[in-house]
Amino acid sequence: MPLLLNEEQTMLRDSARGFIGDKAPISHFRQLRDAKDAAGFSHDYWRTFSEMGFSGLLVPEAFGGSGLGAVEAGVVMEEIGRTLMPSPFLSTGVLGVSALKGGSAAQKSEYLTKIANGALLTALAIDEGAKHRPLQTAMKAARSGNGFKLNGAKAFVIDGHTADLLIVAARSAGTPGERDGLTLFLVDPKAKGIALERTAMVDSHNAARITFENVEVTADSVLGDVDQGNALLDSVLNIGRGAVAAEMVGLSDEVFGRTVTYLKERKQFGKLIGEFQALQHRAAHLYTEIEVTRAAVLKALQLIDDGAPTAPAAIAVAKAKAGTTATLAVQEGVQMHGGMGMTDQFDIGFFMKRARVCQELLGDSNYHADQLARLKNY
Amino acid sequence: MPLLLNEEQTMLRDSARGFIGDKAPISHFRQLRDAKDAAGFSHDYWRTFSEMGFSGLLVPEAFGGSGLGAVEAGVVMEEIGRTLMPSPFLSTGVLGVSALKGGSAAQKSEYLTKIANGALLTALAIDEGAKHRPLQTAMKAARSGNGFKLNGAKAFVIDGHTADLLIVAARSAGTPGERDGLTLFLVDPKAKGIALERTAMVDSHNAARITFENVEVTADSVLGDVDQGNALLDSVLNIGRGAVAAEMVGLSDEVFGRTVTYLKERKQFGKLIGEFQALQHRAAHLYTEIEVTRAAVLKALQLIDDGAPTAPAAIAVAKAKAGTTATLAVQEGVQMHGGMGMTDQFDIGFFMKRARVCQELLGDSNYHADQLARLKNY
Amino acid sequence: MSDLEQFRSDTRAWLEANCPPEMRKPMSSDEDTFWGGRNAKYSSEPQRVWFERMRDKGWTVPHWPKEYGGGGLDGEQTKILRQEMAAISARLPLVSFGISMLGPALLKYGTDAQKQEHLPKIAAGLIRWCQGYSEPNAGSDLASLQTRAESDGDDYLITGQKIWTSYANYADWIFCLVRTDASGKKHDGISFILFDMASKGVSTKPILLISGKSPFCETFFDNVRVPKSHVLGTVDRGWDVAKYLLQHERAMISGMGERGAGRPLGQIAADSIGADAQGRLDDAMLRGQIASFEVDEAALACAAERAVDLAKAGQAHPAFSSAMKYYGTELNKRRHEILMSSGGIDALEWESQRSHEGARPRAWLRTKANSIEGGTSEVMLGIVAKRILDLPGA
Amino acid sequence: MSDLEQFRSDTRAWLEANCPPEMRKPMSSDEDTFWGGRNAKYSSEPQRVWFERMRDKGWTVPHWPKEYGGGGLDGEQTKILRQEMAAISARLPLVSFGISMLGPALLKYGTDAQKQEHLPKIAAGLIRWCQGYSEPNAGSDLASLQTRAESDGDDYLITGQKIWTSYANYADWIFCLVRTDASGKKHDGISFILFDMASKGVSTKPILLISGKSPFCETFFDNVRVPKSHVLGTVDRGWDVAKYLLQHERAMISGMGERGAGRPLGQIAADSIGADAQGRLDDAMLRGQIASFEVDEAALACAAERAVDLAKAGQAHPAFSSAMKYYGTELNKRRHEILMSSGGIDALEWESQRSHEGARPRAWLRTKANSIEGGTSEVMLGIVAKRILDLPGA
Repeated sequence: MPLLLNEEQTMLRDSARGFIGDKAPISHFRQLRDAKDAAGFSHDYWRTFSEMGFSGLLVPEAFGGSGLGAVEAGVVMEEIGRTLMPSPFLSTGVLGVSALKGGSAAQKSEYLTKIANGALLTALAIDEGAKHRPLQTAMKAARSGNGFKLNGAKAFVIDGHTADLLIVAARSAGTPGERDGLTLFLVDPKAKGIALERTAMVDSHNAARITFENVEVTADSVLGDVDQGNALLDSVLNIGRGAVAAEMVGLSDEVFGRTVTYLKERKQFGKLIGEFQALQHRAAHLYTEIEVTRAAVLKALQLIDDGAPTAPAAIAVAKAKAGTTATLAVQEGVQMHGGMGMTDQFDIGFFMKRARVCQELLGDSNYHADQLARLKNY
Repeated sequence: MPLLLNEEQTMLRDSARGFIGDKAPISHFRQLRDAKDAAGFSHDYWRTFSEMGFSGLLVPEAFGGSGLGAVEAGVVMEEIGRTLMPSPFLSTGVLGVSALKGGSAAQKSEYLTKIANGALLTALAIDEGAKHRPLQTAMKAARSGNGFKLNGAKAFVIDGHTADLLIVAARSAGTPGERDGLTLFLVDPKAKGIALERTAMVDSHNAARITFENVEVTADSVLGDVDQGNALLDSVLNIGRGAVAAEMVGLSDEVFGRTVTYLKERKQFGKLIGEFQALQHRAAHLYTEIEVTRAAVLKALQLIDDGAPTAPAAIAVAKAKAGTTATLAVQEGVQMHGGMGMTDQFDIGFFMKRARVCQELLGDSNYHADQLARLKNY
Repeated sequence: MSDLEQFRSDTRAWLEANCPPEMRKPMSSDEDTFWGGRNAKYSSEPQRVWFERMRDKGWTVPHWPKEYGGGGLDGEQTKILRQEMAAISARLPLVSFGISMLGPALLKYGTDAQKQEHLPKIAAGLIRWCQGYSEPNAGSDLASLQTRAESDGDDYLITGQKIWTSYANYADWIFCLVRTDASGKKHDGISFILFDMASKGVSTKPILLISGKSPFCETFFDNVRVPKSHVLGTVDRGWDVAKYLLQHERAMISGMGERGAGRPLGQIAADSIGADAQGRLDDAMLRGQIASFEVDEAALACAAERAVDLAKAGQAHPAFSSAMKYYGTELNKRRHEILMSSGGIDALEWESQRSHEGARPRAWLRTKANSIEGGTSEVMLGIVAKRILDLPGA
Repeated sequence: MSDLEQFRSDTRAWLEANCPPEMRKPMSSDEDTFWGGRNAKYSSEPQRVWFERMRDKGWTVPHWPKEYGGGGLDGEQTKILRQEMAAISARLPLVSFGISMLGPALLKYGTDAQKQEHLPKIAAGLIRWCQGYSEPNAGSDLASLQTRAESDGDDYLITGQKIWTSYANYADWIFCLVRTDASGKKHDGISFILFDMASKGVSTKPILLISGKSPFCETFFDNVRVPKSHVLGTVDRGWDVAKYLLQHERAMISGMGERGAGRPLGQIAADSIGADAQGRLDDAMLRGQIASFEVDEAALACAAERAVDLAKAGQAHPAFSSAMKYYGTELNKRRHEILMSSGGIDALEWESQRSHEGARPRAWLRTKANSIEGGTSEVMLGIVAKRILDLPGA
């Protein structure tokens, strides 16, 4: 398969870019932020996303979705990255759908259909400590009657405060660090014992901290197999990582484009600053990094869709690389914009803030480089 | 104490620079290399070094030396770094003297006097594996009668093939990795059971591989305390590291100076290449790195002379920093010289080769950054 | 005991007796800095006590002459005072651009009358100053500034706009670059002038930054009347004063990377991330990055110490502060990137009490200006290339 | 089964049957490369067998037309052949600048006669070519070359000096840039010409490199007589041919960073350094550097794959090969720095048998030329800035 978008994917990109660029340019994000919007995203636009088939992009056609794959999800994420449009697409359309696809026939039919209709929002609750370490999950799921009792705390739950359904990783056996013993649960966020705090984040996107105190769930709420949730979780996290990497490609490309434009406009010392060779070389280097990253991310998404055994390594490469490239892009973007880049009035700072969050999200560049080394046995 | 050379140290520098620059410019090194000289250095110049008080620079005045310190040793090493003069100054004048100063009155009086006179050459045999890991010393020193029997192999023994006396670290107790159980021995390189191979190195300087098979040494040959050699070894290695760091400062400074000169001479595209801003910025960055490194190295050497408890951390900083700076300096030097930098006819390549060896010598930048982290408890 | 040893022991004893315990902790928020000025506010009683005691010794500006309210200390004594203050983590009693920037320029270029008028008020924290250099079209290319001062008898009438004026909205007076002659080359015809921010025609507008804070303003001058006697140095030669002052500013900013005495970054990271069985930070990749950073940071601290010693010995290159400014600010940015990575998820919070209102991410974003303000890294490297390396056409 | 699937299975079977086991190992020394030419030497019998079998299939140049001795494969088939060869680690049967550099230029710019004369001999490994581009004063600034070709009836008389001529001392023919007109701008008046190295007036002198090897020569022309019919493309427009060819060369060099299939660097390092109880390389700092490198290397391999696909789809920017050349060569230098660090003390040996005559350090030093030859990294970045980013004055 060529490492390019095919015709359908290109059309999808154009349609996503058309809608997002038109309806949700970065000023849309700025408005939501300044208004301290309660939801943090536009429900109207999510409805449109659902009408355009984006909310159900990954939902099998049998459940009313488009039945598309990781590459297509990446296409949409890249466009979201360009305008930083706040949207439940990642939490619901990518992570939620991917998790629920591992569920029972009943779960799939109930939830996937609703997601495709834009009628259900989900959030994945994984992280507990300061860094993404899914195997270190310590949250307890103790057997209780026919079901389980959940105790523990989750942080960095993306879109947690607007979710209708939480997908929670907890330890039904074993100790933190072990592969076995993890189970995924579907939990009603209004259940007794749940306390949810919306976290105001540096990037003004949505996340929540959630504590679980003796939260009772039935056996039906188990997603996938008890104690064996790790394989499903891995695949959910990997598609999520690929999606976030694609967002970072869009973000990097957008920052870079704005910076190159600025280099061609701003004069100092009687010259356009883009005439200074030191800046030219740095811009050319950054361009190359972005193109190299774009290829690595597309490759990883294609391998996921192929179900290739090399997909996990490719995802580690993609997420690690996208993180360092986005970091470089926003740093160069702010520096080359000079003082103006430091102002809230300019948009460049938004990208820097979002890039930082995307770095941490589902494992930073260090985490994924370490994963690559582990996969390669050294 | 100001972080500058004082008047005496400045005079010492001028006299070292005068002699080395005059008698042993880099063409001296080239001659020795091309002739595949058996000693690999000039015995005549070592005699002059002794007459100038350099061989006994660190030897106490009571034993006929100058009684100077680490800063002064660094001053000489920096000048050696500028012309890559092959000399036993490091192996004998720095490492040998520092080790022997930890010996008994008899050992000191016998050996230090000879070194000051230029009549004895020593070599320190530490490394065994591919990387410098003194605590991992595995070479066995088994008690045997009144003395010990040595078994094992050493590599990267600087000036090993011309030494009159080997100073050997061996394990008289404990297992590799432990602090205790190391003992230093004075060993005659002609002793039965020793096989010595001169190693041809990338930098055409001298090193040897030495194997020890049932080599018998008497109790008198122990330098310092049995099983407690680690403290003495640490202090010997630290002054050696400071000295090598100083050599790297000299080397970096020299490469940089030659490169800046070339930038002012070579024309391409109708301009001096030094007019290209991208090269200007890289040169300015490298200049700053070298100056920062120079300060760090001088500080570490001063702290050694002060006997400060912070000296080990400062040495870790100095050796780590000098290694990365020298690496950058030679890489930029070769690249900015273009094709000419790749030729054997130009001297720049010699500095690249020597810098690589200096990196490994007594621990590379990674080793010392790791040491710093350990010293800082993280 | 030598005189210096005596001075050290006296100083230590005095500090021990006079520095309130509350003033011996690292500053944790903007409130902890005392800036002085007409509307000076103490955030606490110990802050007031500490300031007044130090002021009375002349130690807000220990190396200034006593006649101007300084301590009259020589270089060695000043260094000892700093060391002894650092040893007990004593805070600076007064922070002001009057001390760090204008003061050195006044001492060098001021008339007796100017020194008498301004220096004592700076030393005593009575007047808070701001700096009017940059303009919207004169950033890195500062000399292309266009704020003009038109002669009107014994006065100038000043009209124009400045930007990036730090705390202009709190400042009492401004030292300012204006164009007194537009006929010649851009570096000529600039004058360095001082005036009261309460003058008619001065207005300020804070600039909201990406950190969510507003330490800088846009500052507007509309026919502000300023006596010609307020020019510092020679009329039309203000660029010399500005350059002199920028060197001081750069030397100061370069110090931001120094933090030898603080808690090791790796331990700060371990607070969030934890340690492994051998006590090593439980993120081997990050640990390596931190250790490499700490090597550079420690080396920079040595270079800063050496720069001071070289200056004292008269061996310093005047442009060396540009190299240090470049290196120090780039390092400080790296430090805060590491702090963000160390804090991980927790360091992403922006408003909670738990995160001290996002202190860590806001500080991180603030550092991004380090390599822009006071001369960009690119300008600093250009200065080194030209003035130190003498590269052609630099 | 689709045609391509059929082709893949046939190819796999043929390779399995025809590639000698000795030819399925990574090359470990210069000897393992077969260069062809008038004085061709096979270093082993399997090398000869493998070459001849591949030559007979036209697979020394699988994508060239069959009439010129090629395999006549299309892009997809060529890719499949490469993949199947990689899968069994099959060596290239013939390496030559005729294939990688001159061939594409001949195919695009050559007359029928020129193609008929030269291409089959390249495909069959009968003639070994070298490239005469750089001169002592025309390195990065290649267009300032001064070797002149003076008209003399139907011939040119060529006089001048080339440098960095790879293996000129072993080459049979040279493709060479010469100045046929010195009156205009430097990019005009250059012609691309082919001639026999056995011609009267040609001499070569190997250049000793820091690696201790001499892959390059200085090459001297003293009134070398060459028929005018040997010009490739239009007289005085040789710069177009050179640029076209350089793009191919850069695309090829950029591939040096790709090594997806090889043994992971971290395992190579563990051979020397060992692993800890968890199986991780026992040097945490180096392990981190290796992992970061392998991220970049894997990403570059994707970019190289994508570049080919973009080219096939007609969506490639013609200057993209410069970006790839820059990135690939810088990565390859980093790879060899890591290999040196991984080898530690053992990698410092220069002459022993144990070290295969210093194979590792010599290879390391060789890579330092990667970012110089075929256009320096600085020139590549300049091309990207100008032609892709359209930055002013680049």
